[in-house]
Amino acid sequence: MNWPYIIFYVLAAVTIIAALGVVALPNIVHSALCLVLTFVGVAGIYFYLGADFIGLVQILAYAGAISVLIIFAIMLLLSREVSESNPSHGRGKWKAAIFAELFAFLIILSIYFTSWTHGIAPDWTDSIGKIAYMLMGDYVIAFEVAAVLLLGAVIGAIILARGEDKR
Amino acid sequence: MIESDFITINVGPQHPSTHGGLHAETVLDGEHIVDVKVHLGYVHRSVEKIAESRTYTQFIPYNSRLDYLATHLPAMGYCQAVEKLLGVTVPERAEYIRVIMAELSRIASHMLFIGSLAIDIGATTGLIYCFRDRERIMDMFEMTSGQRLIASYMRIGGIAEDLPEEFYPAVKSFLDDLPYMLDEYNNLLTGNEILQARLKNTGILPADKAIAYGVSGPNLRASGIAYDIRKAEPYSIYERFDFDVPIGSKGDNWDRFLMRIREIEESAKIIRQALQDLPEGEIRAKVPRIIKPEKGAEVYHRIESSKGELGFYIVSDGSEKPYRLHVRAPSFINLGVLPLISRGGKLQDLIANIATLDPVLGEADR
Amino acid sequence: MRGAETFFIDLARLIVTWLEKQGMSPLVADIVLLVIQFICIAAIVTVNIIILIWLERKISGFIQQRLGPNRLGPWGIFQTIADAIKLLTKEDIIPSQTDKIIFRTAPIVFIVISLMLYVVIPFGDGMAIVDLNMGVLYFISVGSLGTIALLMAGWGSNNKWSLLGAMRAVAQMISYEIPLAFSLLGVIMIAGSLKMSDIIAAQNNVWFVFLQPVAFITYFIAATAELNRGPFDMPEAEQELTAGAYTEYSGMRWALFFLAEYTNLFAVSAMAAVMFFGGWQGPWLPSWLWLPIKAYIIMLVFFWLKWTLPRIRMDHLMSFSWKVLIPVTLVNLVVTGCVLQFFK
Amino acid sequence: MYQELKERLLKNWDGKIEINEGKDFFEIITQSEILFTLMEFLKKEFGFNYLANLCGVDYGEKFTMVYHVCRIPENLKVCVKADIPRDNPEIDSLTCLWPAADFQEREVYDLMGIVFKGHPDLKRILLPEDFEGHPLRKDYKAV
Repeated sequence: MNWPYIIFYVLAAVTIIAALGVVALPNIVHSALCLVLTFVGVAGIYFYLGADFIGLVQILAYAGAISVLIIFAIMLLLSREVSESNPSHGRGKWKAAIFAELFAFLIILSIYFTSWTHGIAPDWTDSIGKIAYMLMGDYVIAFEVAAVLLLGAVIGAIILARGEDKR
Repeated sequence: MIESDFITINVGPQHPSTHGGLHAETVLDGEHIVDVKVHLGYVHRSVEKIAESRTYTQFIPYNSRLDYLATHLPAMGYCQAVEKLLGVTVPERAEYIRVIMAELSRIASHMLFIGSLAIDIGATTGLIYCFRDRERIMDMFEMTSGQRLIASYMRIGGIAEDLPEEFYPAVKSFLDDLPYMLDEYNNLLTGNEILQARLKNTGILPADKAIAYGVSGPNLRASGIAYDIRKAEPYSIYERFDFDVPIGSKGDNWDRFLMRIREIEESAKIIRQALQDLPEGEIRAKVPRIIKPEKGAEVYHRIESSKGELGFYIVSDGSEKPYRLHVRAPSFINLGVLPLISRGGKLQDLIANIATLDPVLGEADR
Repeated sequence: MRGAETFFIDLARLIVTWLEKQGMSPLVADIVLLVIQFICIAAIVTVNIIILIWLERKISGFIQQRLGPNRLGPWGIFQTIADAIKLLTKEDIIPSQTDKIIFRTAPIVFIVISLMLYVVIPFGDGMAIVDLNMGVLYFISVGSLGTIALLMAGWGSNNKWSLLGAMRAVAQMISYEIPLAFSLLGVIMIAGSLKMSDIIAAQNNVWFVFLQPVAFITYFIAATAELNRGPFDMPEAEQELTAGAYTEYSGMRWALFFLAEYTNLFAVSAMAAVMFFGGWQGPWLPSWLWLPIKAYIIMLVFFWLKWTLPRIRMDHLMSFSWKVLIPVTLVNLVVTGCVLQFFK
Repeated sequence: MYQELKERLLKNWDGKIEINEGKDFFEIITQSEILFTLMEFLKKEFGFNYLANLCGVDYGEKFTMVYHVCRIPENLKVCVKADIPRDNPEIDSLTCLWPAADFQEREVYDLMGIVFKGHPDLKRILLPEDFEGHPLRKDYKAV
């Protein structure tokens, strides 16, 4: 056991414990904050793997913006307990358990049957430049289409959220 | 669709921007104001009841504590009401000095208005500038009466003492510096883009609503009604002075703010004329030591205070104490319009609305 | 002169060689050096904040024609230290209805995040703790985490004012992160790198503030909003929200928020110096003096704005970000790209 | 103007009202039953749009409500007085004519104990809600 492994296991432990906290904690804001911790932990694993750009974007987009929006929505609803905020809470517990177990079984199967081979570590000193050239070169159409799609989603969300012209 | 809940917050009575013990129970939908309810009485001293157990002279100092920001105005109104009850004529010199003091009080009050409005919308520096200049008026009050904030300088039939020698240069240099002071306010506040965006088109009070709600003073004139008791029904010697009644157009916060700046100029005009014409002579009419108006006499006397129509309704039963004394407090009635102008605005507008309505809670609660 | 320039770098080298002589592996020695650097940063930040708070109070006094602190020490220079001692010895009040865990961790999270910003700031030639390959991106993404601390404070206080303050903070910071990042992109495009040292090297001949004036102005405005400073101090808003997210905080917990705000202020100003004013480059003086000097001058402008302008209204603030700043920064980006392509 | 007002008033309510001229305010002394219709008449017919002041006076055997109404900006002034029996202190609220009456009537209710019929929110305004008694009544004993 050497240093890098210890770092990895610490990051993994933080991520998993925080992820468990997201589903297990009774207070909805606590679970949302655990979600932030999960995102940060995942970002740490990205850094550990050398994908620093993805790691930073993970923090910027997920931990910094998306999770904050989730907490924002929770705060606007002003209910502290998960059971209060979700009317279907606790309904269909057993069905959920069965499906979760099926899913876990599938994952274990796929992990077991995949032949894990160690690839050669890529040269990652200039990952950002490569990403830039790929986004603006080979995949520019896909990139732009995704951007237009997101724009449409944002406009749609605004129109839906405004609802009837109340004011 | 998810419906969000309303939040009810209590703006005051412990709040930095409510000018004393005002309590505005505010229902918010996010930042939008759904409703405002005004609760009063946190500084109620039952002044009207106290008046019934004080002689007419003893009650004078209580007036200065009504509108403590324009200390001479309520005292002047009260003394004139009693004089009307008695039929006393005040000597010329006393009238002029009263007018000078009243207009200085008005300037002091309006300067405080500008300063507190500035700090209420976040411009901390504006407050200090206005207080620095208001300090000079306070110094002049100290010269004349020995008291800075709650001077009881007015007496029934005149004033307490003649002006001291050092008062004249002080008031002259103050009047000379006033344009520069106003320039400074205009540079710091009036011309400021953010301040204009905050005040323009917020807290709109249409003229008809303003009259129906009994709003008076600069707040009424900001809505475009040229009604100033100094002009409409001149008391004291106001008919001798040449001054304008500035009016606004829309009745929004911006108009109410500008109104104060322009009224400072008009008041300065009056003081200049009064100083020029100031006659020599007596400062107090012969008034009996024990004042006993005739039985059943009553009077409703109103003056244009810095906040609006300040009225005194006094009923006498022939004794040396008023039988009933009612103060028509402009701040009290002006506050009634706060829910109307705040509804539909933003939380930050509410703060600006309270500031531009310029309530003095000592007067509103009495 | 040469000795002064490399003083800190030589010191660091000395420590590492000494540690290695003691029998440590180079990796462990590096980690020890990192720890020392972090301690140094914490110390520098603390001293810096003491000076900053004193300076802000003096400057606000100057603007408002008052003296400012003037009792303790010459020109009241020890006032902040006295205040810090007072805050440290105050009773630690946690209101009974708060969410205790969140209430307690919020200030710590805030100060940790703001200290993390200092990791990539190059205090002098070769004096960044880590000269990250994508330092600018690191700065932006770690800076965006500060929102969470304010949210935690606002929610954990269980107070309506705090909640309103937190909601304002979130809306404001999320909206202003976008123009902040976009305005820095213009600089990055010219420098062709996200690395701080590359960006500074690219300003050898001309500061980017002259090549990217629009970007600098938008950065400055967005940074003011990100820092929650006046005229954008919505989340605190003493006059409306009675200190917003910080309403329930007192004593050292409140002081931690205060410290974090000033920590952020210096970090953002240093960032502006690096991105637009040539970083540590400058004649005569050693490089590790030039960056603080530039950052302080930028901070003076922040102080000046705060003590002059009224607070903007929340909806105006949002529409300004979405309708003015973001389009302007986008146009700036397009123009920069076209010009770069044209002169390539 | 005042002359016309006097004629119209006497035509409508002859015998029920008393008119005093020559004072500061044009004074109408009326009865509490017809107060509301009289006020409505003043507002609708003569445009008295501004309720300057209202207050109550405790005369021992009776209460008197005093209203000072103006028309602005012309500054026409009318003072209306109405007696109320002490054992049943009730009078019509003028809130629907002049919203300005809202706070002032609440104040009179609070301090004098006169009940205004038709007031939308007749609660104590200056004193705490659990306060007992009405301090401006002459028989109120201050401790």
